Amino acid sequence: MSDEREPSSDVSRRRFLAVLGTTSAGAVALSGCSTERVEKLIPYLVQSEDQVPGIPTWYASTCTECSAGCGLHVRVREGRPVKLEGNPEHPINKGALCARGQAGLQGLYNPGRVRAPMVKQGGAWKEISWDDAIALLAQKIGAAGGKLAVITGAGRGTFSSFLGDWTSAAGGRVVRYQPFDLEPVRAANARVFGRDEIPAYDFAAAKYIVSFGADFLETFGSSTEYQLAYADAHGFTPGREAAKHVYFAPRASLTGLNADEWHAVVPGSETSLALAMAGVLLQQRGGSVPGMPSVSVDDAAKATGLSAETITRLAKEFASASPSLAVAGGIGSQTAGATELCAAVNLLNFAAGNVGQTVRFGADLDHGDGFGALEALSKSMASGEVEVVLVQEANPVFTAPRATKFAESLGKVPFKVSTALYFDETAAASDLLLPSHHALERWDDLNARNGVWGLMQPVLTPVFNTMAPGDILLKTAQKAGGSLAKFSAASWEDQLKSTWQARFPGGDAMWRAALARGGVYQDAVVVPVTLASTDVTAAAAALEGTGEFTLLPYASSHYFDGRGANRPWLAENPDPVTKITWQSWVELSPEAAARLNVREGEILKVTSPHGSVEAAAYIYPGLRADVIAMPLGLGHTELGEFAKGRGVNYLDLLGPVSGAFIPYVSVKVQVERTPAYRKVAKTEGNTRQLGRGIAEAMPLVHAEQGLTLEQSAKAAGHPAHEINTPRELEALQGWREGQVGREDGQGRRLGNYVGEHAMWGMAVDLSRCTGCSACVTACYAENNIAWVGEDQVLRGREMSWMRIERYWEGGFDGEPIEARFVPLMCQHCDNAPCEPVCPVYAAYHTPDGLNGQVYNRCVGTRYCANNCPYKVRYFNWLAYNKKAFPEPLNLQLNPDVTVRARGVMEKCTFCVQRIRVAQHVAKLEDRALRDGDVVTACQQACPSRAITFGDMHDPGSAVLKVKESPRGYHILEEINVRPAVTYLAKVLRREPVAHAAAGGEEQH
Amino acid sequence: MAVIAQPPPTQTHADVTRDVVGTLSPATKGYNLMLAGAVGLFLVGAVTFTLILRDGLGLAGYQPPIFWSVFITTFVFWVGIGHAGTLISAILFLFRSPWRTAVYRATEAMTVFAVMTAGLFPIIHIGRQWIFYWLLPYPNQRYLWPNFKSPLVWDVFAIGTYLTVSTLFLIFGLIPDVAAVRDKVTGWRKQVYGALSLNWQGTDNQWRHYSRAYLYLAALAAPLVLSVHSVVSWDFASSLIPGWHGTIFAPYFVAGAIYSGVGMVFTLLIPLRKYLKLEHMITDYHFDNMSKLTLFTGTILLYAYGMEYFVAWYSGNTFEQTTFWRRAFGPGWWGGWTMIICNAGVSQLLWFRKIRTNLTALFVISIFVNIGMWFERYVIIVSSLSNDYIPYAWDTMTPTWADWGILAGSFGWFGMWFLLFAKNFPIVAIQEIKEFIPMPRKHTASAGHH
Amino acid sequence: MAKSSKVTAGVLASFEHIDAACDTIRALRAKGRKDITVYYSHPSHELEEACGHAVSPVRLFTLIGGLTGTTAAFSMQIWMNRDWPLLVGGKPIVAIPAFVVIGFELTVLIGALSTLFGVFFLSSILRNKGVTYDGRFSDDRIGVFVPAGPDQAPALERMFTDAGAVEVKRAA
Amino acid sequence: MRKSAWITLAACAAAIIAIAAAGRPSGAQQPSGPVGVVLTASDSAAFKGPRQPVYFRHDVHSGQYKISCQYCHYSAAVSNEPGIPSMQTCMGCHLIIGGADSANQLQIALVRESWNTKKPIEWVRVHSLARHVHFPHSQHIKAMGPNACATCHGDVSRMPQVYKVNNINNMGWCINCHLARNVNRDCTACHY
Repeated sequence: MSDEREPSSDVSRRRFLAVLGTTSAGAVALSGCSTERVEKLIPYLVQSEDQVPGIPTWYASTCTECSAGCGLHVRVREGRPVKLEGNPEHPINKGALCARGQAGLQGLYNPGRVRAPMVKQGGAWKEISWDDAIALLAQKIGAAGGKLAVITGAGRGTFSSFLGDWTSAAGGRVVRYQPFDLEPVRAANARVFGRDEIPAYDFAAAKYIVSFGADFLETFGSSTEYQLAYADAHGFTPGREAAKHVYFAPRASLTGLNADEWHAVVPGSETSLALAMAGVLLQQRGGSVPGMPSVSVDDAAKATGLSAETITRLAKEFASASPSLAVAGGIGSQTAGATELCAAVNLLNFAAGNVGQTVRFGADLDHGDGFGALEALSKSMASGEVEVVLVQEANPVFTAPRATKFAESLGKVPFKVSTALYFDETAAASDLLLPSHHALERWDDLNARNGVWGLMQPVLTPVFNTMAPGDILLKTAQKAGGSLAKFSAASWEDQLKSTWQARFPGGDAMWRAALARGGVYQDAVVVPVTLASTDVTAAAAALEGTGEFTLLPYASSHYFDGRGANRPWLAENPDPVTKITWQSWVELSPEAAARLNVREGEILKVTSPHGSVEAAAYIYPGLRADVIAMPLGLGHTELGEFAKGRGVNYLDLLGPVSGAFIPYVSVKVQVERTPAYRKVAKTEGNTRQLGRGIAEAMPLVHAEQGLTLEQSAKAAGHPAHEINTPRELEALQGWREGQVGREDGQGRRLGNYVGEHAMWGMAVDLSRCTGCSACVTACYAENNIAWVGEDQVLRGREMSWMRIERYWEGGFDGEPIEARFVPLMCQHCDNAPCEPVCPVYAAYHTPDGLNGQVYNRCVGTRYCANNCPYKVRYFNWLAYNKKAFPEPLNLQLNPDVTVRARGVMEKCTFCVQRIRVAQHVAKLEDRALRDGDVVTACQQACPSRAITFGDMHDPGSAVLKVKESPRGYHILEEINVRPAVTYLAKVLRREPVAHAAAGGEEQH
Repeated sequence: MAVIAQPPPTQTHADVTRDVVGTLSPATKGYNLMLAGAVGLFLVGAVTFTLILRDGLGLAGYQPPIFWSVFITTFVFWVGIGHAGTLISAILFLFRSPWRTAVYRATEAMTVFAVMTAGLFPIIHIGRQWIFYWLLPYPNQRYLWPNFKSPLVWDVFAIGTYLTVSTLFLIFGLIPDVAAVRDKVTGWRKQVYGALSLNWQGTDNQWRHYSRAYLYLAALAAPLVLSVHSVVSWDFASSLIPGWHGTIFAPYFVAGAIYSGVGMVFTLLIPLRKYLKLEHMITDYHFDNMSKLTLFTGTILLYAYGMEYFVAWYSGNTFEQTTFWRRAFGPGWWGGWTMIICNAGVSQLLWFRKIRTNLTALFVISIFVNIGMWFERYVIIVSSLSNDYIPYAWDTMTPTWADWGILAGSFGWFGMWFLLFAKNFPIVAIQEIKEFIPMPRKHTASAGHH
Repeated sequence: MAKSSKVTAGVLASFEHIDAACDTIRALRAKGRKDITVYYSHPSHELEEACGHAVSPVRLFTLIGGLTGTTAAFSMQIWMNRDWPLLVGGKPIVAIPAFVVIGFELTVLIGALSTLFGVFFLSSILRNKGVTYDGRFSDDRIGVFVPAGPDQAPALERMFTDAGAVEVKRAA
Repeated sequence: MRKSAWITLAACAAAIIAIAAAGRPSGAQQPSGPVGVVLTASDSAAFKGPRQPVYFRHDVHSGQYKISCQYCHYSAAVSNEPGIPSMQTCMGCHLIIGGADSANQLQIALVRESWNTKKPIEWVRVHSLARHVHFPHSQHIKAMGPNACATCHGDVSRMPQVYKVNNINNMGWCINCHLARNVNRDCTACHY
């Protein structure tokens, strides 16, 4: 599809795009006056059918940011992808997309990409032609005589199997290596059910969800899919029984913060807990699992540090809900005994009858060969059994702990080839670089699970001089000849296409349909399983070292295994839990901090038997006192300007790996204070809402009775949060019918007080929102928001139009700490305080009820921002637009949105560009706007489906229905600015803790 | 409290002219050094502003939600300074209070230059300085007009009017004195002053219209003094930010302005009078009266501060309460206390006549007043913004070199103009002093009117 | 001091004593002379009274200027707000209370400017009447000038000397 | 003397009003240009507007041969962007049409060369809208019909070389039209 779309190869594609970029109004810096300098218009040589300037073309593709294999819709304007959205037809993500997936675009346009084939000569890199590069590789492989090894990060699919054939034809072996590969889950399934696979979890059907450290909302398996289901199960829908969620782990991850109960158990003790719960469950249900090791509640209590009552209560609750779901296998609970834990949880699920219900085998979610395979290869490399190693889109040098000495073993290989997209640590260690196409530049597919085949197609001509890995292999094979000569396909595209047509019936029609839908989706056959073994060791695995703290490294929800580190969208999108950007940090519990007399930002030296790192302290209430936690993914020595030298890599603290997986929680560490200090670049000010009713919540029972917040508060005996008395409201009502009306209808016509215009409004359901921050990245991508970098974030100058506020409730004298997440964007108030104070009408009220912001009119007095009670206006203090979009990142800019220049105020516009386009389309089709024609970027991306948007004058609109919910409230209602955004109170499975008093605890 | 009677005139008209014209004698080394210093400071500011024009306001210490800080603080500070002058020259003129005569010219000059300084800030502080004129209602091809509902536009008009009127007032009062100078000096200076005197000859016809007009100008300027700082205060009061949204702001700001203005008068006049040898014209009598003015306005501030905290507590409004609790005990506590001590506190010393007549003490106090009043604005602006409705957005800030550079520049700019004026124009109003010195009479018997 | 092409012929007397000056002026006015010019260095009610002028009409300029300012301000704001009506903060398009401030400011501004204009317009500042002047009048002397041809001059000179003028000279 | 002062006063007032009036931009003026006589590329220097790498004559294509604007500017009716014709569109005709006289042949040769060498012609842009304005061509054609182009671009069918007839970056000029037709002049209709 893309090949027809190419202009001549002589005209630099990039320049061509840049020029078209300027012709399409918008995607270039806002300039105060008209543009009189000479611009060139460069036409296509051949106009492609599917590209009309000014109109986006959508291509279906598949996300490769993790092994989940979500479906993508790629928005292409003037031949360049400008936004990634979820594919609504795709069975896994159903249109949603996480922050990491959306940031794939910054992977495509990443300045850190390898731009051409290069060979290392005397330590220096030298650019060479593809022909020479291929010839060199072919010659080396020929010479290697079968002593060839391939490490690939590719997902399961046509390519990986082709790679397998290719390598074995060359006499070598392939290791398919993916970090966070859930090896324990598979091992446990293999042992207990005789199936070495990752099952499909059905969170939506579960009535009771127990997670033993599995962060299924962030990094555990197919998190977007799980989040969609979780929001349906756990979020509040009138008339639907809402599931309860309990989380057992030493640290409350984002998943833990969303749980109704988080219990900080001793690291490694989850196994006995799971077995004890299974025991109680069987007692209550009166069943039995022959041979299941029994652990008494008291032993479990001793091991976990929980009270026996709690364990019994939770076990009984779990037992009385059906179907329920227990999951384990998260990085944060991956001790050496992780397999035992997963096995125990398998037994728990089995005992509860969840297997086949909410735990379905047969799907076999994509996974690699596990770390054990890599370790084995590493050993043979060390012993010189490998002549040539080809590393393909994997970065083991970074993701394998230093103590495993992978880098050293790799160094022993005479000839190392990398087909990395980015100049990462492994690429730097290699001798020959054959840069691959990005997934959006090539033909490929991904078999994320049985039945689901995602297809990828090139949606733009390659940004750099790269090649599809498939073509690299084919060309090399044809060059090398011999046993490889049989791979004779003319191009990887042909090979893939023919493979597909062999795989699925329907020929070309099937192919076209698959391209349009993004793949072929069938339901996996659910395979019934029987209990193969019940042997589980309940005892927690021993920890190495003598330090007073257990080290708990966890997968960062933004950087994942580190591949996200060079993407400003992810670096500047605050960590959902700590709200820290750009930096690495060490989490201590308040108790530990008090004991060591550590304040936030002090640099701590963390020492394990295998090494030590230094990072700033962050005091986190969601942590056991005897544990310190650290996010993985930073501390790169390569990978590009944004990642290099930023933060520290906590894997350096881990020891050598003996088993099949990396036991992340395996060492005890010593923590020392250092005199150094580094301000933590977090975006939060005060961590408490001081009883201001910003993030409201009500007990489940009240929600079910359909009480309003006031009624609920009264019922719970809390003082209702202050609002205007009816008399005051009546008096304030004046502005609408009274004053404006008097303006001979003019005000009515201008402002949106009668139904002749749309009146845009939004609703956010806090019982669904998990705080995952996917919407934040969506907003950055859609609205050309500039990232500002660590130094500016330290000055509080981040520009995120949409921010997820996280407030702590409770946590005093023993009551549980509770997190409340509120996505805060411009509230588009009817009585907007920002409007009247602008001296030049840059901020004003549009006829369709938007709070308009006219960038080119703005002179930058910043009074609007001062007067905004929600503090959702952002100012361009410096020329962020110049800094944030270095070539080729500028190719991502959305042509429909003006890029704001220095000295200008900006804010959420309710995606006004999408509204206008929808209106234009409707007008061309001679019809009125329909509900759902306008979907804001945040709403589209939200994997919890927490956001609804629409016209409040349309009586049938979805947004009105949501707004009518009794849980609905306006933030800061008492100041009567009449926001257009309604929030639906969070629903708690217990009494909400009383609000802290004004002037209460703060963290600065 | 004890009153110092106005001293009986000891000089003749000729002495007055001689002494005042004497102040225009060629500059001394000390003067030139001070002038050089002022110009130096001004250049610091100029360079800082150039860099801000190049890179953006981000060079300053702004830290959202604190979108206004040192620049607006300094703006309000200088507007405030600009109040004593017109108050003394216009309002006291209407009240026929005799002690203004000797000092009003100096204070008026101070006013004009202070407002000239303040007038720069609306330009300096905006994000796109090069289009500041969009705030003015001028016909343009876009058909767009400014938003007259915005306090910032009120501000533009208020400051503009105040600058124009006070300048006119100064020039107008200068005309007869410049004529007097013209008739004393010789050579090219005679030509210059001759031109500046607009051909004033002091004929009966000229005096007739002149004195009337002066009265009306005073009558117009008097309410202006009160209005200008009220308008400036509404920049804050008409917002909904806790700590800004107060009904007492107008009187509170006006009192503060006069307080700071008189303070600055002390700071300027005490050295100046010594340097220009005007001790016998500007006497304890004048300082005593100005001290009483300071004491009065200072006491109003004391009340206003108290009232702010009281209202915050009494309102039961959690936002107000938090703001003021943090103003006193939060991260910016030092600013809050500096303002209370330097203004409300120090001014109370002036109950004692000994202090009112001790110029050293007055000078020291005046320095405290200047510092205190700058901090008052800093605290009102920064501490209120740093913690308003949404706790998640709360933050604090520290000024950077750019903030200090502009602040220094503003002092340099002001000092430069004032020094130049003091050396080249009669800093004491010759004609009005004479008005209070009876002319010799031939027959004392036939004095008075038939 | 300003030179002029044609100098009005007449007699210029300067006094040190204010009462002498006043008496002289009154005497001259009693004789019916209207074209006297009196020079003095500072506002003096005594002399103004002696000259016996009516109240200056400059106040009319102030009044008219002020009123013009008020109307200009309000009409400008109302018209401009209706010319391109934009809704801000749910306030009415024409919000009179918000316009009061600028209404006041322009009243004062234009009032002051026209007052000043009035002075220049009415008094003879900026224009040289071509009468004889003496630098000491701005210091400690009072001057009285009476236009007179050679025929009347001697009489006037005598009168001035008797009245106690310290200096009498003839301008021609 | 006094009279002169009064006159000055009046003059100032008049001046102020004059300035105010001047602020209002005038409407579009009609384009002018010789009707399609044979011209050589060298003549193009004589005409208004930038010289193009190829002396493409709108007056011939649009004027003489009455080719509709949207034949080449294919997306004007459906998109914000009018679209510039691909080289293929040019060749569609000029594969056959070689030009009547030497002058034309010379220019058409350039087009064919660019096609053969796959080097697109780099046209000089005539109408460049400020980047903070979003102008939906489709909406205007929808509202004013397919021949509305001349309203803003002038009558190119009479232009041997296209030049800017209206200052499209003069907002008042847009507003005049919107006022006259009493259509939306909300700021965020164009600025977002």
